Amino acid sequence: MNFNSPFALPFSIGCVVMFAVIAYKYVRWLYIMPDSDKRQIKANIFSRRTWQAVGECVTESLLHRRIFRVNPVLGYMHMSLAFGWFLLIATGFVETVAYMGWTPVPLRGHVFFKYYSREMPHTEMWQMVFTQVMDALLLFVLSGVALAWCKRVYSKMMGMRRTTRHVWGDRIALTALWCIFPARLLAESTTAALWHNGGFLTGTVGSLLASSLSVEALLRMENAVWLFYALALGVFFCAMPFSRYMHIFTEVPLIFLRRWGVTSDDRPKSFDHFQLEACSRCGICIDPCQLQRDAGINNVQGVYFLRDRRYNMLSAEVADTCLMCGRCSERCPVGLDINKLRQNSRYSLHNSPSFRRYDYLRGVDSSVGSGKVGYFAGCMTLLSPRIMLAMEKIFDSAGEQVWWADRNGGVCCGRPLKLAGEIDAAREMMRQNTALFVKHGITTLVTSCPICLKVFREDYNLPGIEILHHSEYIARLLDEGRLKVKCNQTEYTYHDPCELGRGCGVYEPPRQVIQSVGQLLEPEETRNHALCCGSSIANTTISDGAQLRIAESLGRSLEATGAQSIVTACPLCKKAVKRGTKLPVYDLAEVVADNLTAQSPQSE
Amino acid sequence: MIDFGFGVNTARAINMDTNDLDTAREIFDRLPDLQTCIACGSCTATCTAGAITSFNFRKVHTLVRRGEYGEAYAEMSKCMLCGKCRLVCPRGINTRGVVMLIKKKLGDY
Amino acid sequence: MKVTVIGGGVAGIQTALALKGLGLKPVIIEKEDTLGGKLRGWHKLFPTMTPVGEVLEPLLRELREQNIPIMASTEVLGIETDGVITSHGKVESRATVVCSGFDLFDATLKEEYGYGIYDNVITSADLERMMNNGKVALVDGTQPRRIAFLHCVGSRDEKVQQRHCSKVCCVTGVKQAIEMRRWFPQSEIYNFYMDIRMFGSGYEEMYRSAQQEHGIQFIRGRISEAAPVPGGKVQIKAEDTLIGRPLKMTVDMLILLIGMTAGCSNSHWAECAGLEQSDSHFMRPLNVFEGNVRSALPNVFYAGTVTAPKTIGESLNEANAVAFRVAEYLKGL
Amino acid sequence: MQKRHSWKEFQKEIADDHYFYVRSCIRQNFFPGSEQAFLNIMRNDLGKDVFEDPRHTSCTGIGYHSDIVPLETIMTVVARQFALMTEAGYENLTSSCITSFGIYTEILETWREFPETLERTRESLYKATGRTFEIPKNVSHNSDVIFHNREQIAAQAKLKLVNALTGEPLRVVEHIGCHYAKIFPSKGIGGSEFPYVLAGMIESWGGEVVDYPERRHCCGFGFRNYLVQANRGYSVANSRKKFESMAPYKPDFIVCNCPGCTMFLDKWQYTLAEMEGATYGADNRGIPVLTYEEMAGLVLGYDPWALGMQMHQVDVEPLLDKMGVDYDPSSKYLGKKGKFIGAPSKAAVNSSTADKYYRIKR
Repeated sequence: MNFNSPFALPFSIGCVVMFAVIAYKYVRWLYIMPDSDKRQIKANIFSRRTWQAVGECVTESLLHRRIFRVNPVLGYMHMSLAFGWFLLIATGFVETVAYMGWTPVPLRGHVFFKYYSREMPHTEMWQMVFTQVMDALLLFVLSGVALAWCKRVYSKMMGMRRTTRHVWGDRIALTALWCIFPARLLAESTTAALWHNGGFLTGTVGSLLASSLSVEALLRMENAVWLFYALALGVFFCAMPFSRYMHIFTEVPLIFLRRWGVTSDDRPKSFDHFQLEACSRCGICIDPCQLQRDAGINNVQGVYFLRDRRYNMLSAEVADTCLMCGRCSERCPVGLDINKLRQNSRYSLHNSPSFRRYDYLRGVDSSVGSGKVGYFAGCMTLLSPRIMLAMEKIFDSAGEQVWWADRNGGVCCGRPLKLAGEIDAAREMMRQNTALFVKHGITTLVTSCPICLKVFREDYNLPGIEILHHSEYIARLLDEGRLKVKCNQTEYTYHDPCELGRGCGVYEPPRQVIQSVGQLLEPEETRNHALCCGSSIANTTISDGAQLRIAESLGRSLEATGAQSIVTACPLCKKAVKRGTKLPVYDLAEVVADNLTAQSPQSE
Repeated sequence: MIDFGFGVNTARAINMDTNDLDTAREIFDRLPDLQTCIACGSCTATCTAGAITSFNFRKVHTLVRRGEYGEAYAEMSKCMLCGKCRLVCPRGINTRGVVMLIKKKLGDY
Repeated sequence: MKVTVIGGGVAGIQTALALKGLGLKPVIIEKEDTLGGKLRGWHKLFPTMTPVGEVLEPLLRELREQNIPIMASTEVLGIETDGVITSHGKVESRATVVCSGFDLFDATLKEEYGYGIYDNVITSADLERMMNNGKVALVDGTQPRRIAFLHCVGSRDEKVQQRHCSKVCCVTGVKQAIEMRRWFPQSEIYNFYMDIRMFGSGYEEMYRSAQQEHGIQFIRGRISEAAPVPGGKVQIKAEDTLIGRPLKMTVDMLILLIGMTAGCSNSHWAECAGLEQSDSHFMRPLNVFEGNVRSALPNVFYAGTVTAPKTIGESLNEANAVAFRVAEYLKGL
Repeated sequence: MQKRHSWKEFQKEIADDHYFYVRSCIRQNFFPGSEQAFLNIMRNDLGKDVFEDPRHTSCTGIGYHSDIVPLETIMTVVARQFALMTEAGYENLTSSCITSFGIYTEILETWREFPETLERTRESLYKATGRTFEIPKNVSHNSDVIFHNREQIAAQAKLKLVNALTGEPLRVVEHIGCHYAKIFPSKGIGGSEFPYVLAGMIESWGGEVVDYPERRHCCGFGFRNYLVQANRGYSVANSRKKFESMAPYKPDFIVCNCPGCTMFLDKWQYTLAEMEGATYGADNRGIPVLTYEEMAGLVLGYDPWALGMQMHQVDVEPLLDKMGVDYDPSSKYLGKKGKFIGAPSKAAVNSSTADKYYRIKR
């Protein structure tokens, strides 16, 4: 069979460009990977994790299970395009093999098989089946394309209030993509019209064409539409490695690398490229973003941040304007660690080696008391003396000997600097605090600030010291019977602090504690989907007004539960939420301290 | 040049005619809230770093606004970015943003 | 019953209207040939930027409609129990309300600021006049690029025997700075102040918007001296007291926010009627509480800035209050 | 632009004739020609009686302001000067020095406020020297006397403070000296804010006074600041502040009231040129600094070298040329009887073409 028809040339060029660029990128990224990551891959490549990765590739890259969870129609749209196209290629390959046997067929032979096989008889039963199956698959994909068109016009249909605003490169690729399958339908239908074959779709459209056009016209048209089809494919392939469609392939290595234990880090590294280019710019991250929802900031969301960083046009403003609440990552269908990437972008933008910057910290120790349990209030708690007093009451009641690390002022935990990208400076604070904790010989470190908690757990090396948030600590005291509280009928609602919930995965202990003193009412968006208070320490750019609007929006959602008071477990959240609601706002410790029963047993 | 055994003292006056005010202008174009400072000193009073060292946020940003950039970068670098000042500011100034911006704009100084 | 109202500024006009409303027969004696007082020289009023006409015109219209007799270009020579002696003869009346107002501080007394010596040093009153004339510019007709306002000129200053705070200059400075920003969007505007006293409703908000939206820079420190530099500019020196270092800058235009001083006729009232002046030379009311519009004499009353610096709204309030007190007094006779 | 007139509110009485003359330590060393010029002008041009007693001493003001001479001592020294005056039968003291003028004024005020100090001083002086004294009727500074006679000088003027080529008035920076009127404003013509003693001379003789922002600023002498070497940077910095402020007005020369100011405004220009490479006059040279006697002398047609103007650090020739003074450049460094008195090395602040800037060997 002669596969040298000129119309296929754009397709062939596109294929060469696409595969060459992708191969270059992947090889380069793997080559520059740090040795630690390479060792990680070697250690895990022959393990169960590889098979889990294969499974994830099927469920996510092809079936888009996670998007189905966001919205079924949106899920179907993505699945029909991805899985449908995959099946078209796979079935087309099998069909070619069935027709031609195991002879070497160029790629274009598979893709344009309907054209090359137009003179072959299609009479056998299995041939008819192939034709019908291929038509069905084409219809499947076309249904996805139609939904994509609808989404552009009316995105709410798929549960998205906002869709991504695309750059020009993406628009070219998108236009080409939208043309591919209608072009294929038209091309195959024209051939079917001329040769009187085709399945239920192409055959029907073909006979419609045959009835309205002369044979000569059809003959002229046939070459043109196949060329159009090949052009659409060629343009798409050329644009693909440079556009958002790079995610089609990149998601696969990403899944494998991630399963093998490779992650992004505080400082940028090679793996970041896989994350950046695996973003499909679906825009699912836009809706959960409260900066968009309440503060009207529209150019900083995950999708725009990743895009800007990928194309080296990331501005400090985009990198810095984010609450890092993590709500977007919770919804991301590709599971990208957007916060980590943003933080290491900030590192590139802001980190300045510290040298003697924090010399003044050396030897600072204004701690008081002594005990195996250390309490680190954190800067923000120092501005909320009620929390301090409540903790004191709780410690007293439980008979705990406590070393107060920073009751008279201390050194910041370092997380704010780390979140701002100033890793080296943050390390200075960490060194200072670590030395302080070790010096006083504590075995348990309790903090009431989730910001501190996260950095203690993530970045501090404190062997032999158990790090607890006060919610966990209080829950434990209650469990052990060292604290006795009276339960009343007060209805509380709980606001999950970002750093505590999504940040440290502590969802249950605060709830247990609240339920031991009263009733708990959950707001609509809660746990890993909980709203941010807006005053996040990770943000250095938004105005006071924007913070207030976010807090008010959160306040409304908490008030909607009908609860009498709001409880949270973060001093910063407490202050922020207070600005957005008329309900009383308490820290968890206050609620417990207020409900302690006098005769609580002293632990022996 | 001859060494007479003494140097000429530099003028202490803030000279608004010769100071380069462009950087200052860029800073409050980005964060106009900074202009609303009424010098109450809450930020400095609550400052975590200020409790340990002589860092005075109010004074440093006022100097920067007058085009006095010397030392400003080094001084601002003492900030731990903990954010207490932002919570106490009666004018709602994004103090942490001011710190980051001043460090960014004056990194070369 | 006849009541004499001395002075035809806002306080005097409103006093006359209020007296008329209570069924009395006021007569206004004004030394100038037109009514309206200082208000006629202003452009827009703080903090709402209300054009002066919107306040003054209705008052004058009402005065005409009520047919209240007005003796213009008439000097008051003496106040007696049964009337007022004027340059045009005696006016019989049972009570007298003194609404003779204040004088603007003479900025030439603060010679170190160069008012009347350097071309582009003007007062806040000059600026109002310029704005009323629709042309604000330097003497050579060009636009100022750097403008400084100096608060407390002739207020809180022992050196010129003005110990009191003139109350309205702070907010006037803020108002005029905003107006200058509108005239010259590209200019740099600095306000040098000792304290910013934003006591009235909406003043603080105006101050904040001047800082935030209009980019007016406020420097805490009093200008000590001004000196001319080539090109018609003025170099000013002050201390930035928040930093604790001296500061100097060259400005194209220096605007002195002049304060209110006691009216020049006050000493005349003291002499001819035996009324009392306070240390600041404003007339001393009976007391500053329920007797704040009464004098030590039962038939002589005060309203407006004759007793202390006041805003227009406060003067209008006192005018209404004094009418009530006068009616009360006359009823008791 | 309006002129300031408030100086007229600050007037003082200046004796008309019969002066007892006391000299200045600094001027005798650095500008000896000026003191001689004063005597010549007074005696020869104005026909006044000026008496000088060679036994009179330093007022010890420099020591007093440097905390070396105690108040009682300086009072007694001053009392001795008055005693010499009393003995000579004079009542009007005129001082060549601003510091001395300030000292005399301050001590007279002290005696007036605290009469017991006067009595103690009379006692001390009598014990030490056997002399007695009367309080002078009038104390003036030499510049007050010249100011007093400025119109007569103007009437006798051979030259005016005018650019001979263009006819434009010369632009003159005047510097009063802190101790002239800042201690007792009423004792200075025009007071401390708007001193007029030099400005009056300049205006009468055809020049134009430059009103520049740092006009009232101290020259930086400050006694202790200069006397301790390590502190001199503070002294220079004050002069520099003035130079930077006046330079934009392109003054033709500076005229000073006070010996210290004349010296420092003149010599610090050299120092600044050497330390910082900064010059403030035309053509990257210095600004000539004159005493008021030199200014009066030039107006009256005196020979600049007879006035002692070769003693200046900043060369005065550009000013002489501008004014159209007839002088012999070659005799600059020739003293009496044509004897060479030595010439300084060339420096950046000098106007004569120098082959190269010189280096002082340390």
